Amino acid sequence: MKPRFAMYWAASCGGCEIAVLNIDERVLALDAAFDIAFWPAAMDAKYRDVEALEDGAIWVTLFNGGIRTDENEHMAHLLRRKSRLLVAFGSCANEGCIPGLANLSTRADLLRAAYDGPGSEHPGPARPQTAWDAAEGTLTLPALQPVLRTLDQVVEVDYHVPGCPPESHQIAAVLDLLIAVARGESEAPPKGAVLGAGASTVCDECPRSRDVKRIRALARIQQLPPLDANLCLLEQGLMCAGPATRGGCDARCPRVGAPCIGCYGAAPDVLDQGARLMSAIASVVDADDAEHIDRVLDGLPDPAGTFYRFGLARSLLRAHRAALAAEE
Amino acid sequence: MKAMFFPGCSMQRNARAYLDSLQAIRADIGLDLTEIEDWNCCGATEYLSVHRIAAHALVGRNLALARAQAGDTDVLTAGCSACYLNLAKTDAQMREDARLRATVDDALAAGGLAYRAGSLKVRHLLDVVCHDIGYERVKASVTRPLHGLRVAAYYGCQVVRPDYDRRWDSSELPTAMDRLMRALGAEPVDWALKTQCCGGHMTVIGPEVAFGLIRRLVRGALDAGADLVATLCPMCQLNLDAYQVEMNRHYRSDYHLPVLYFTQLMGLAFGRSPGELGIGREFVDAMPALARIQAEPPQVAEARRKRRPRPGDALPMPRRE
Amino acid sequence: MVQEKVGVYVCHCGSNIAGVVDVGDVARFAAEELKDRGVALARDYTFMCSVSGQDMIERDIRELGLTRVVVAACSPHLHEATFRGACARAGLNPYLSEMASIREHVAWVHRDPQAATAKAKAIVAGTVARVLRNEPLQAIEVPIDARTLVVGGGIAGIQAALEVAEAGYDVHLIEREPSLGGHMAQFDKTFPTLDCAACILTPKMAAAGAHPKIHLHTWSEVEKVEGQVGDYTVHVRRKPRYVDADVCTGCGICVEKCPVVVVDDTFEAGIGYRKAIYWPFAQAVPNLPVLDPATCTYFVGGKGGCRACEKFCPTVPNSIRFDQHEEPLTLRVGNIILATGFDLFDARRVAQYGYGRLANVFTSLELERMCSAAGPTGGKVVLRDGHTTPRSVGIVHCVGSRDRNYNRHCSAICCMQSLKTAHLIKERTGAEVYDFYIDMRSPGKEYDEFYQRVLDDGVHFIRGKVAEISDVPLDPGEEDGRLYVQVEDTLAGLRRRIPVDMVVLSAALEPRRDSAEVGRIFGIACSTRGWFIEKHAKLDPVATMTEGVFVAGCAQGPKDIPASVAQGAAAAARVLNHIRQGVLSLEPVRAGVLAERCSGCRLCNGLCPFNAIRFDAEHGVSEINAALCQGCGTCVAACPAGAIQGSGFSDAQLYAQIDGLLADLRRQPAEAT
Amino acid sequence: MPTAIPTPSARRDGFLAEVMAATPGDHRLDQCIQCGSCGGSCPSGAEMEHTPRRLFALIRAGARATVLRSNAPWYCVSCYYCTVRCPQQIHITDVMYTLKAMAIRAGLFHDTAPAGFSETFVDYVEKYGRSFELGLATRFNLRHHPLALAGMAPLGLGMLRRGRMDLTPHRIAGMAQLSAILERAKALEAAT
Amino acid sequence: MTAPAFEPVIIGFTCNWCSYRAADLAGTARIEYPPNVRLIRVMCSGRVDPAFVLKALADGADGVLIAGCHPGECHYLEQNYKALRRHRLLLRTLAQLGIEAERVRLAWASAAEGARFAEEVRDMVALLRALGPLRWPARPIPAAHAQATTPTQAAVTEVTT
Repeated sequence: MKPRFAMYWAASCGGCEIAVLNIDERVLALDAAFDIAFWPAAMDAKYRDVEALEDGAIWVTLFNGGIRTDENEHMAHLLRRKSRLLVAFGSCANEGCIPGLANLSTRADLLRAAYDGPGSEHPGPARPQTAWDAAEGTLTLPALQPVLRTLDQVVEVDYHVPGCPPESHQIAAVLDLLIAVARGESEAPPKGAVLGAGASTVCDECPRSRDVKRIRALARIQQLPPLDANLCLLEQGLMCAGPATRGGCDARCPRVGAPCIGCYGAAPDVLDQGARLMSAIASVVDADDAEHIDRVLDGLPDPAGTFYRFGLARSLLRAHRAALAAEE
Repeated sequence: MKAMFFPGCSMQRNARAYLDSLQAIRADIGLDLTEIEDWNCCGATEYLSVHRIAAHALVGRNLALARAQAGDTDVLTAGCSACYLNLAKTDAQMREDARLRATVDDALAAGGLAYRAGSLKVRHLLDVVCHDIGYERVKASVTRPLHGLRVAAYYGCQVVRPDYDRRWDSSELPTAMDRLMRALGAEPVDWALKTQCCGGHMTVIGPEVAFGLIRRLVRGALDAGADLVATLCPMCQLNLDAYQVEMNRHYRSDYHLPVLYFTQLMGLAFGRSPGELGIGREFVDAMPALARIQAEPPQVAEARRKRRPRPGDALPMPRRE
Repeated sequence: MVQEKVGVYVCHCGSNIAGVVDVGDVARFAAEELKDRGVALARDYTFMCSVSGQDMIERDIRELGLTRVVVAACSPHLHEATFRGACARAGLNPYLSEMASIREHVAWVHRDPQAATAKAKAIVAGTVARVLRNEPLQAIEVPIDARTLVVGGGIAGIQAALEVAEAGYDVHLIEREPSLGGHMAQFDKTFPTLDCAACILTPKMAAAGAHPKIHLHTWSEVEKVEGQVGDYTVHVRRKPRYVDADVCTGCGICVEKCPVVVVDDTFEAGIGYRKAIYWPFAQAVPNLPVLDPATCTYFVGGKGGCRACEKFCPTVPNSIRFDQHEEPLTLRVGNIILATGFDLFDARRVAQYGYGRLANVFTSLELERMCSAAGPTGGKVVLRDGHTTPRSVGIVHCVGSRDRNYNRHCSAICCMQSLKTAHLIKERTGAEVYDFYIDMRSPGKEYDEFYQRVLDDGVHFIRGKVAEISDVPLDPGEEDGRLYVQVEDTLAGLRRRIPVDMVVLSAALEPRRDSAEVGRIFGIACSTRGWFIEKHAKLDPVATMTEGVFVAGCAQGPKDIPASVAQGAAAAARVLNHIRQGVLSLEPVRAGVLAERCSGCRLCNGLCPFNAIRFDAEHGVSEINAALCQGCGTCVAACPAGAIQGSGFSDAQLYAQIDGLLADLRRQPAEAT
Repeated sequence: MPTAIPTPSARRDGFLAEVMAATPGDHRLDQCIQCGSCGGSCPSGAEMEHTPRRLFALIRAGARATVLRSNAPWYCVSCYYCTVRCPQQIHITDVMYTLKAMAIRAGLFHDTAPAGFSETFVDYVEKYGRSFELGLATRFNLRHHPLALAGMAPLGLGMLRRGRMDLTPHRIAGMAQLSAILERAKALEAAT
Repeated sequence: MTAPAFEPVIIGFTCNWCSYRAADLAGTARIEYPPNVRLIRVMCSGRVDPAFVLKALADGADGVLIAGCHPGECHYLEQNYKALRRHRLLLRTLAQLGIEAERVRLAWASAAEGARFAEEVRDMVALLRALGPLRWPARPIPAAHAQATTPTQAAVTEVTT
C-alpha cells in the first residue's frame, strides 16, 4: 500500500492548493507515490473519514492556512494526530500571512466591518451565531477566535514551506524530497527545517544593481516616476522588503519591477522579520534630526502593515494589544 | 502670496498712514492679505507687565482666530513690531514651554477656541515683502524710482530681536530694508544705529531717557547723510516723528528729519500719489525731502573701499563680504 | 552539547553592596533557582576583587571545571579586566565571564532592601542567561608598519614628527599651507616669558625640514585614508607651487620682480601685503616661493601676460614652472597623528563690536602681526591709517568664546594673550590700555605672575563683557571720531562709555572649519562643535576611538603652546609604543559577515563611520575588516538578513539576557495560583 | 546610608525659583555669569537703579523687596539687546516682564507712574478688547502727571489734526469670549 | 487586603560609553531612583535592534528605555542617529499595535550626566505607573521551539531544483 497523503486549508485563500496543482505534470508523481487520503480541494472526503483513520495513518499532511476558527483548530489537532509528518505549507500556516493582518483589529471590529459595513445584506446588526435552533435541528457554525494563530502556535509542526504561495519549482522539489524520503531513498531533513527556500534573502537572487543605500524619501509605486529597470527598487525610493525576506522565489517580483512584499518570511535565524526590516530601513534614512526623519517616514503611511504584511501573527508582538486582550 | 493679517490698534489710528499705504500697494506686489476678523489688542508691552501668563492668552485668542480663518495659508503677518513680536513670542514660548501651552490651551477653551503652537508662521510685514514677495518682484512694480533719495533704513528693536525663527541676517545690522530701498531706486545710507531703540514707552513714563535715544538716532541718521528715515513700526514712527518735536524742545535743537513707513516709499516708487499713501499725516513734513527725488540716478563715484592700496599707505581693512 | 557549569560570585563590597542587597539571598537564588539554567555553584564573598576573591574563582574553575563565570559586583568598567584576568589564569577563555553590576546600578541607587535584592536577582539571572551564550574569543593581532603620518605642521605636529624621527623611524609630515609653522609662526612674543616666537620656533622648523627621517609634504592635503592601524594607505593631493623645488635656489628675484601686490590674508592676517609669487614668510620651511594662480597675471589673464618671474629667474633650467599640476601622492604608514590646529573666530560675526566696519577695531592676530618686527608695520603699533600712534587702546576678552551665541568653550589662551598684548602696547606706545574681561584666567606656570606684572604696567582692568563699540556719540559731550567702548563696569556698578583710539578683540579659537570632514576622512569622532574627541578626556587624551589615529594640539581643544608641545610629544610616545610592539592585540569585540547568509543588498555599506564595511563586488557580498571595526554593533542591528554577527554581543546573547532579566515576571503568576 | 544629591532643579529655591517659575519659555535665568553685557547694552541702563545683572544677583541672594522695589524693570524698553547679546542666552527681557507683574502684585514699587501706565492700558484692553490712545493718555496723565497734561496737549492736538487719534474707543464683538479667556488665564496664573 | 500598587518593569539599553557610565555615575554619586529599571549594556545605542524592544515588551516588560550618547557626541561618531531613526519608526509601528509612545523612550545621557539618567528613569517610571501595565500575554511558544531562547529554525535545508 502506498503511504497516505493529505492536504488541508484552514484560514487561507486557497492559492496554495492551486499552486500545488499548478506544478504541471509533476503532480502526477504525487499521485503515483501516495494514496490521497484527504484533500478537500482535489477530491471528496469527509472529516469522519479522517477521524476513522488510525493515529499516524497519514504519512504526510500539507497544511495551509492559519488558525482563525474553532474548526481550524479542531482540524489542526486532528491532522496532527493522524499524520506522521505535518508540514506548515505556505505563508498562512507559517506566519499568518494576509489573514494575520486581521490581528491589527479586534474580533468585534472584524464582525462589525463584515456585517455592518457596506455590502452587508443584513439590515441592522446581525452576527453569525455558533448555534442556531431551527426546525430541522440545531445548526452550528465554528466560532471565530480572537486572533489568528500560526499552525505551530497550536500544534507541533515538522517542516515549514514558506511562500504566498510557494513557488512551483520549490513545491515540486519539496514533493520530490518527500517522495524520496517516503521511499527510503533519502534521509529525512531535521525536524523544524524550512523546505523549499533559499539560505539568504531575495536580493541574492535579484538581478538589479545595487549601491550604498541612503533613503531620502519613500513613496508608493504610483507616486514615483517610471522606474529604472536595472536599479535596486529601494534605492529608487520604493519600499522593497527583499533585503529582509528569505529567498528561494527567484526574486520574481523585483525582477518585473514590483517590490518584494515579503511573502517568504524572515531570513534564516531571524527572530522577527518586521523588526529586522524596520531596523534596516530606518538605519539608512538619510536624516539626523527627528523632524526630518519624520518627514521621510511620512512616505511610509502604514509601517505595521508594510513590515508585517505576512509575518504579524508570527511576530514577537503577534497582534494589536486590544485583540490580544480579548484573547486572554 | 496669501497671508492672514493682524493690523493692531496703532495701525488703525496713529499709524493710519502705514495701513493706508499698505492697502494702496498690496495689489502692486500681489500680496493678498485677509484681516483677522474681530481681533483684539496684542497687549503691547504693557499687558505682559501686569499679567505675566494671561498676556499669552490674550494673544492666543488672535492666534486661534487667525488659524481658524486662515484657510490654505499658514502665514500670519503683522505690520507693527510689538504686535508681531507678541504673536511670535506666544507661539514660540508655547512651543517650548509645555506648562504655558497647557495654560493657554485651557484659557482658550474657556472661550471655545483652540490653537496648536507652530501651526501658524508669524512673520513681520517687511519679512514677507523682502523674503517672500522678493526684491525682484518689487523692482518690477517700480514706475517712479526714488533716485537721489538717501534713506536711513531703521528697523528698531522688536522685529529683528529676539528673532525666534531666525528670519533676519543680523539682529544688530540687518540689511533687508536697505536692499528693499535699493530696489526702489533710493540710496540706503550706511549707519550703525539701525536697530537702536527709539525709546519705546519711555516717551510716556520717562521722557528724558527717550529724548536722549531719539536725539542720537536723528543725529546719527543726519550725520550719515539721510534725507529721511524709513521705518516699519508705528511706535518707532511716533517716537521719531511726533516726539522729534518734543525732543527739539528739550534740547533746544532744531532737527528736521522726516520719518515715513517703508510702505509709503514703496507706494511712491510704484507711482502712487502722496495723499493715497497717507503722506502728510507725519509731524515732520516729508515733502521737502521727497522733492529731492530725481529723474535720473545720480552719478556717484562708486566709493568702493579698495583693499589694495600700495604698501606704505594705510593698513588694509578686513574683508567685508 | 557540553553541559555548561556556571559559577556565580556575589560580592559584598564590604557593606557597599551588602548594606542594601541581601547578598546571601542573591547567591542562594542563583544556586537554587538558576540551577536548571546552568548554575553549578554560587558564592558570596566580602571583596571579590581581592586576591583571595580572585583565587577563589581560579580554584573553582580548576577544581570544579566551571565553564562560565558571573561576578555580581561593581560596574564592569571597574573590574571586568580583573575577573577576565582571573579566568585566563585558570585556563578559561576570559570572554566566557561576565559582570553583573549590583553596586552602581542597585545598592547605591536604591534604598529599599527588598526591591534592591529582587532587582539584583533579576540582573544576575539576566547575566547568567547571557554568559551561557558567550563564545570564546581570541584577541586580534595586527602587525605595525613603522612609518608614521603627521598631519599639520604647526608646533604640535612639528614636535610629534621630531620625536618619532629622533627615535629612528620615518615620518611623513603633511602641511596644507606652503610652509611649516602654523599659527605660532605668526606670533610676536609668547607669554608669560615674552620670548620671541620666531626665535624658539624657527630652529624647530629647520630641524624638521632638514631631518633625514622626516619627509616633508607642504602645500598638500590628505584626501583619503584606507586601511587600519598598522597598515594605512594615505592618498595625498599636492598642490602645484609653480616653482621647481629641485632647481630653485631661493634667491628671491622672482618675488622682487613680480608686479602684482595683494593683501596677505593668511600669514599677515590681512594687514600686510604680498606678491602673486611670494614667500609664505621670511623663515619659511621649505624656503621656496609659491605662486598664487588666483592673483597671478599669467593665470588670471588667460595664460598670456607678464611672466616676469620666469623672465628674471636666473636658474638653469628655469625654476618657474607654469605647467605644474596637482599631483597625487600615496603613502603607507602604520600610525597617524592629527595636529591640524584651529581657526581664528571671525570677529565680524559680533556685529556690535564693529570689526570690519570700524577701521580701528583689530583682532588679536592682526595685532600680533603689527607687533612683529618682521610684520607690516615693522613692529609699530599704529591705527589703520598706518601711522598714528594710539593714545588709548581697549582690549576685549572672550570675543566669540564663552558665549552661547558663538562658542561655549573658553579659548584658554585669550586672557594671557590679552595680557601680553596689553603689555606690548604699553611698552611700545605708552597708551592708556583698558582691558575688558569677564573672568581673569591665568592658571599656568608663571601666568598669574605675569598678570601682576601687567597690573604694575598700569593697565586699567574693567570687569565686564563689552556691550558694543560705537563711533557715534551718545551725549553732546562725546568727541567725534573716537571709538566708545560701552560696558557695564560690574565691579563699580556703573555703565561706562570709555573713549579709545583703538580696540583689540581677543578672538576665540575655533575648530577648523572642515574638522568634521577631516574627522570622517580619518574615521575619528568630532564633537558637534568640531573638536576631535579623544579616547578619554583625562586618562587617554591623545588617543582616539580609532586605534592608530592620535590627536595633538588645538585640533583636540584650545590650548597654549606648552600644552600643544606636550601633546605632540605624548602622541609620538604612543606611536613609538605601537612601533616597538611590532604587533598589536585588539579587543575581539567585532562584527563579522556570514558570507553564505549575505545577499549583497548593501544596506550596511553606508552605516560604518570607520569604513570597515566593504562590498566585494566579485562575490556579491559585503565584508567587514575586523581591524577597522570598533564593535559598535550598528550594522549587526541593521542587517536585514541577519547575516552580520557580533562576537561578544551577539543577538543570541542579548535575547538571552532580556529573557533572563524578565524571567521573574513569568514565574510570578505561576506562584500566585 | 546613601544620601541623595539634590538635582539642580531642587537646588533652586526661594525667590529665584519663584521668578523662574513665573517666567515662561526656556529662560535660563539661573545661568547668569554676571558679565554685564545686559547692563552695558541697555539703552536706559544708565537710569536704572540696578542693571539686569545686579537684579539677577539680588534675585539669587533672595533680596525680594529690593528687586521688586527697583525701577529697573519699568525702565526696560523691550529692545531685546540684552537678550540677543547675553552670552548665556538668558531671556532677560522676559524676566523683566515677570518682575513687573510680581512688583504690581506685591505692591512694592514706589513710583506708581509706570505701573499705572501699564494698568491703565490693561484696563482699556479688558474693557474694549482694543487699546484706546486718547483715553490712555488722558487718564494716565490725569492720574500720574496732571501737570504734564497741558504740555502734552500740542502733541495730542497734532495727532487729532492729522487723523491719528480717535475720539471714541472701538469695542470688539467677541468681548464676552475674550473676558472668559482672560478670566480663566488669570485664575490659572494665580493658582501657580 | 489591597492589591499592591502597580510597579512597572523597564528594560534599559545603555551604551558602554555614555549612558551606562551615566548610570554608574548615578551610583557613585548616590542619586536615588526607582528600582524598576534593569539595564543591559550594549556597546552603542546603534546596536539596539527594534526586535530587542519588541522581545522585552513581549516577555513582560512594561517599557523600554534606550539611552545613548548625545547627538553629535557618539563614541562611534554617528551611530546614535541610527538609534534615533529606528526609534522614530518603531514608535509609529507600535502605535498601530496599540502600544503607547511613552513605553519606549529614547534618551541621551553623557557619562557626566548621572543626575539626568536618574531623572529619565524617574520620569519614565512615573509615566508608566500612570499608564498601567502593558500585560502582553505570553507567546504561545511552538512546542519545537519551547526550549530555545533564540529562534532556532534548526538546520535549514535548501531545496532548489
